[in-house]
Amino acid sequence: MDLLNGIFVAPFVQMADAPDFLVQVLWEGFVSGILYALIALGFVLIFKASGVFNFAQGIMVVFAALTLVGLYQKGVPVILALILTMAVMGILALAVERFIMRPLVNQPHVILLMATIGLTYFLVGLGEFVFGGEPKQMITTELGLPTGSTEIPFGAQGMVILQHIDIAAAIIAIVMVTALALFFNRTRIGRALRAVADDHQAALSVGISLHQIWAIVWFASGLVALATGVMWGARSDVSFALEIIALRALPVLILGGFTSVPGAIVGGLIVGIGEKIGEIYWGPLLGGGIESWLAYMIALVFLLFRPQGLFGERIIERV
Amino acid sequence: MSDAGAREIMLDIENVSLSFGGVKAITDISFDIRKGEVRAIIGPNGAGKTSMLNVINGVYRPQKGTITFKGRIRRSIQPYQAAQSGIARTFQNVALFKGMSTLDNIMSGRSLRMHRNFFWQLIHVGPARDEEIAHRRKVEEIIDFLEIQHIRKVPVGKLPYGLQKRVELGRALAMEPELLLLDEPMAGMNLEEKEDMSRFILDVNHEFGTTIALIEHDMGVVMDLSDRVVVLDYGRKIADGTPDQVKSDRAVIDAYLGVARQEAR
Amino acid sequence: MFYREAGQFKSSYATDQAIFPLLQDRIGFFTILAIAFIGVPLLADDFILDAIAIPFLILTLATIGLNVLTGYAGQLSLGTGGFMGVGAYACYKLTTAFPEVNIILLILLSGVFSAGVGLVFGLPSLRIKGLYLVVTTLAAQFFLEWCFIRIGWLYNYNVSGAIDSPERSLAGGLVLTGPNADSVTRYLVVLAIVAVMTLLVKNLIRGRIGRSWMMIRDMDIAAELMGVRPLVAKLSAFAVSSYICGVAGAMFVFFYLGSVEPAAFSITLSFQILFMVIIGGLGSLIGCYFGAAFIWILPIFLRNVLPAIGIDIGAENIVHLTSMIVGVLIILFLILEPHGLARLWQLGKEKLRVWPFPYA
Amino acid sequence: MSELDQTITDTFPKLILSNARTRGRRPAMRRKDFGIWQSWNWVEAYDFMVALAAGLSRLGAVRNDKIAIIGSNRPYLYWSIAAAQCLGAVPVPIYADSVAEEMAFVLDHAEIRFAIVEDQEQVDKILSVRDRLPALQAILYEEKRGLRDYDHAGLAALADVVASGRTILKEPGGAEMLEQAIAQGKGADTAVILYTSGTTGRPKGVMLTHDNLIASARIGIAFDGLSEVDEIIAYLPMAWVGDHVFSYAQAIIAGYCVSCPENAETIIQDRREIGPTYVFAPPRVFENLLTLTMVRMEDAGRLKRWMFEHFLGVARKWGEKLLSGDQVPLAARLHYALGDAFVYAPLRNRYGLTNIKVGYTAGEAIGAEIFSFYRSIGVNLKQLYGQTEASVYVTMQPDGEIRPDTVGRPVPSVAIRLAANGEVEFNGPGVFQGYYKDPGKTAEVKTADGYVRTGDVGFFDAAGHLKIIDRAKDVGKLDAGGLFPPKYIENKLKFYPNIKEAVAFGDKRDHVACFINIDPVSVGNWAERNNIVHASYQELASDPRVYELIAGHVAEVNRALAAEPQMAGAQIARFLILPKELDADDGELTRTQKVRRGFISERYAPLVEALYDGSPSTSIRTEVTFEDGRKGLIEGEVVIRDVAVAARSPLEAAA
Repeated sequence: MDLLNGIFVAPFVQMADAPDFLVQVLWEGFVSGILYALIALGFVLIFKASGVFNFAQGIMVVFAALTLVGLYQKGVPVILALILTMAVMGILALAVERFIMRPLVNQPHVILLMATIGLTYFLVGLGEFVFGGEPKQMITTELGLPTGSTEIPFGAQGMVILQHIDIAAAIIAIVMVTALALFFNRTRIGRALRAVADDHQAALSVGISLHQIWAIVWFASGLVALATGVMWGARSDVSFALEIIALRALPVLILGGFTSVPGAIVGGLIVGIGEKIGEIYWGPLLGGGIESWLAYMIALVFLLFRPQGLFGERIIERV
Repeated sequence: MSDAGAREIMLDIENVSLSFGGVKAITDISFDIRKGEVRAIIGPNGAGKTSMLNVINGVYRPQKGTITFKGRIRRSIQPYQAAQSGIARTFQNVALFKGMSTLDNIMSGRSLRMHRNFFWQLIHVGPARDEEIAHRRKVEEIIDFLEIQHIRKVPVGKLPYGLQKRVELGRALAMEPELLLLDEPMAGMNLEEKEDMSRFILDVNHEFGTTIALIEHDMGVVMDLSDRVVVLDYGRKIADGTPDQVKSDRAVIDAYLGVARQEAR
Repeated sequence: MFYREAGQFKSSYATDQAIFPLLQDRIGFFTILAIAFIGVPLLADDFILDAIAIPFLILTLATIGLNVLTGYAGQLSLGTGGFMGVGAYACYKLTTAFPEVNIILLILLSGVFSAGVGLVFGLPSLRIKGLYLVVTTLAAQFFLEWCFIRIGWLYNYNVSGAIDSPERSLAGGLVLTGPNADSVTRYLVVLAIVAVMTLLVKNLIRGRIGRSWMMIRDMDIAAELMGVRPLVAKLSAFAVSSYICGVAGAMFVFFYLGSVEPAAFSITLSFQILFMVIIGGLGSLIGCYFGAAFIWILPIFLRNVLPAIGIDIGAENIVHLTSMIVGVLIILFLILEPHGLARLWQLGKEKLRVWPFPYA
Repeated sequence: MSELDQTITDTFPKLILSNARTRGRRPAMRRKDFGIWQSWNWVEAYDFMVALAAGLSRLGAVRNDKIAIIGSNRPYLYWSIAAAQCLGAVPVPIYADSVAEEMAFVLDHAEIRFAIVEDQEQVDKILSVRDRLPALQAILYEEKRGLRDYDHAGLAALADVVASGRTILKEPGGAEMLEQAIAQGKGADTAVILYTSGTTGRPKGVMLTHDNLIASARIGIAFDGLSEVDEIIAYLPMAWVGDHVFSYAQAIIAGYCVSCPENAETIIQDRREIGPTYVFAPPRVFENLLTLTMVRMEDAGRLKRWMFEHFLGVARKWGEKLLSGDQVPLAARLHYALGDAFVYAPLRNRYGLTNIKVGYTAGEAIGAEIFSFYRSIGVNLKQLYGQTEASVYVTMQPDGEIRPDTVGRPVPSVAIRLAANGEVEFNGPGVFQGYYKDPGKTAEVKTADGYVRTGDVGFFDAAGHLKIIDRAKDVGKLDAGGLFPPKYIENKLKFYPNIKEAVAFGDKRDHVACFINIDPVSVGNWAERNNIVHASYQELASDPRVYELIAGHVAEVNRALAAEPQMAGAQIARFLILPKELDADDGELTRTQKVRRGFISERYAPLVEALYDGSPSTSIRTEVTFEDGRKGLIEGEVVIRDVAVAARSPLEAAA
């Protein structure tokens, strides 16, 4: 009975008792949800354009953040560091296109997946080799990002604390998503990108080579990774332990579908919020730390009912 | 065989309708297949022929209608149950197991008839091996029948298309089916390959007494091989009868002329 | 070149379907077997046995386990580490609960537990396919990892949170596990188990069950229409695969590491095993040996060779450099031979068979 | 079985009985069927033979009946020959690939009463001409497939006949009846009638007795020391005397096992599996094998090709000497041994010749290059000269006296003499009885003193080896008076892998000219390497670069001819490349793939004319038969090319 009580009654009582705390939890879930969504977004970009399940997306987040911080620590002015980091992500995109995508085109999914895991190994080694393996502090203030927090009274005697960096993160995320949406819908390259997702031939007829498209999407998702890395780094340390968040972003994809941008955003929010609430209200019952798998379980249960994801299209098997 | 009309009905399809999310693939179709006959299903592209086969062997579940096979009435079954009840099938686009050899592909058709359990399989001596060998012999008879000895151990992916089709027929034969569904067995073949395939289909029908339902576009082949023909167009049945009856049917001529006219355009 | 096939004709299906139908292959096989069972124990030192041979064999077994699932049944999994962990923890619980029972028996038994867990996590595979399935296996991986950390009962509430391999010996007094076990003894036990299990898996694969896996892998609809029940085929693959991984996991603790923390069975291990499968070659048993050798031995080799050729940049940087090189090599390998070392082996053999011709 | 005197083994059925008694457990025959080699020992062979004989006699077969055997090489068909011989009936093997019309002639001429055939295909052929065969009583078929719905009057399954035979044998007196029949057989009885396809006219039925075949077979067995442990693959037509002697007569006498391939497409693989110790093949087979080898090696990597060529050089230098047991320095032996490990032994393995003891080629001249190639890589290939009328053996090459351009010495107990016109005549134990129902032809060929005219012109060289030049009736005269041996010239051309067939003209003309058929595989490969695009054989054949290539070969042949005093006048002045492949289906080749010169010169008369009227090209329009039996037309321009004629041999020029 205790168990049933612990699952079905106590958490809700707790929520009702302290609504301000619930709001606080929801807010934090929302912010990490946004960051998950950003990682998933980078992932979706690549999958849509090239069918690659990019396991290295998480590592790209860390690698971008590490490069930025590392360059700054080596005495590079912050603006220049930012520009150089972007350049590094550009070079990475070109290299990936030239040395991974091009030779492996038309290989089965699993081979491309393995290649991105190989890329993961390489980037981890490279990042640590160049900038050292010890955790670093994100250069939040130097980048002009706000710190500190605002306390907003909530209800009778409650209080909700909003970290300014979190607010900035939310704003930047929204800006990036909007920018990407505009890019896809309003520019020639963007439209070609959408075309390529449906039909490689169609993209060629727009006059853009597949190679260019791959380089562009990898670069775009590299930029998304940089933004994510900055924000996530600001909330914790910059180290390869962050890699794990990339794996955490996978259930987001399951929920949203591999190819859907709105799916990535909605999925990110569901996972971010669900995970926080689960951890805070149900976690203690199971000994804590359930964050590590809860999202997966949510995704798994979800998949059983909709194998093609939230926004994926129903597949009719033809024989 | 001219006496097809007198034989017992093996498969009876009554008022079957099938649609995918509002798109109608089959509308209220009824026809039967009699024991021992070669029954052709013809019609222009998109007439619902392949969907019909998919309904018969349980890949699709029709929204309406019943199917009676060997006296048992059902709306739909699982594909493996269809296999168990004696229905085998080949595919329009060869659906062989690409990673396996010709021998293993045909051997896979014996799956239903092999029963040695996991632990015998594990040690692979005694009963499991005896079973494997007994079925190998059966498979070799099929290989001999289809004259594909020279490609016995070749991975099917390396074979030319015509031979792949032949292997696929072999795989279906290995099931020793009572009803064999052939989806365009001669698509993409040259004249010589078509003649070979026709001979094999007739031989299967004569030597093993297997009832055959086939979809085919080559009218010459259909007229030569089949006892009775059912004609579909836009998911509806427009004619049913002997090849000669069908050939002179007004609706059939219109349907095919329509196709010809469209293609000419 | 060495093949003299002329005159080797088969007059029964049994000989035609033998694992090594050619005399030259049989000679090669028994030579390797003799080297493994007699040559290596006589010649190798403890470092080679402990750091290379034993883990190589155990990881090979895990690779075989994953290959059954991924290579033969076509179900991609990233939960291998977790399934190995189940075997390890099950064995630890069993041997601490029943210390008098033969440890080898318990190791083999512990696979049953991971098979059970594998079955549960295999259930979604009936509805979920391809990359989506990867996520469900990741769920298994993270959930199991969490269990190893959070459920104290599993490690008998040790303060360290780790499990240790206790000393266990045969009736005759031969110490098999624990700090006092001899390297050669452990090597031979591992080798025997891996060799026998390889043979058993080979038997499964060449029979009805193995064919049903491959049918599902190559063309699931056609398989179903041939009477294969996807439920049975997929779940049996999950069960067999997890069983093998479980046994490998138990051996990993009891014959190799001696003491492990939950982190040993992390996603990294899953990746590593998957690499072994891919580099070795999907759907090939010999490939499992190649893949395990490549992925396990290459970093050891690099760590020892890089300083030797004058690249002296400190121990930590060597690790980083190794990681980079391994990453590059993996990508390079996928580009050059996406079908893995097994394909190269097969092509090489084919070349030797048709020698001096370039093709038959 | 007391009736049979076991010491007398003068007929094949008696020999089979003796085998069943002395080596009953040893394999008699094997056939790859259902994926594995099924084998039958001598006891089983004997049992089948007597059961079928009993069954046949129940059907009414009696002494001197003619029984046709039609099909590919199958154990049951070989034993059917023996079963017929048991009853004193005469088996008549017929080429399985002959069309119904050709078959009808033989069936009718031989007055066949029973036909034992392989399958539906042969049944259909016979049924289509059955109304012309009043003597034919029954057709027995081995494979039931497709025959279920046939009218079974006069049609029976071989297995059923054998089964009925087995019941007869179990009846009282059944076995004795058969033993008596076997015992009645004499060595002087006709054992078999083999119809020779012949380059002209109707086939002739060569009657051979048991004595002929046994004596001749024993010559071969003794010559190369064959025994029961030898292995052979039977894949040449059963109606051909070579196969009858190698796969039937010698197998029964020596007791070795004969293996039948699964089907025509698997012969190479099946030969490799069996690894025969004793091989017979016409030159064409060896040519094809070598061409295939060279084509494949073109695609090999540079290093491998270098290695291949290097060791072939070593083999050319020492291989034949080693095989003949000559003195060879140790260093060369070691070098050769290395080559053996890397090239020769693997090659022999690919050819399925790893276990080869001795191989023979005959029927036509073999290119010296080709012949030496096989010998140099350690295949003991030899030549023999034989004829159906001789039960094969006339001359053979003894070990240590192997030359590519002669056919060896007369075999023991065969006498050879040369007629005034140079025609070779022989006499010996294998000499045939006569042509069936054709005493006129028999008298033409057999001299009063028992010698047989071979129809070939030849001479003995200084070492006493016979050298065959050409068919006597083909050797013509040039206007200038010089000898014109067309086949001799054609063979010289055909030794180039690029040239598949050649037809030379020159009789009663002022110079020699010829048609050439290029080899599509070899030239096609060459074209690919030289970026010559071609959509069809015709296009390839008319390409000027191909002409250039062939002209080079022709010029070389001319140089070789110039070096021989009698042949210098017969150099090729002009040639053309035919736009289609010569084909047996069009009647241009015989079923044994020999050129039918007369037919070709009639059919392509305008082309022949053009060769001699000096025109640079001419047009052609001719019918072809495609593989599936359809007919089509080929038309186009054919270029004619002049070739430089080499000076007479240097000796003469100097003088």
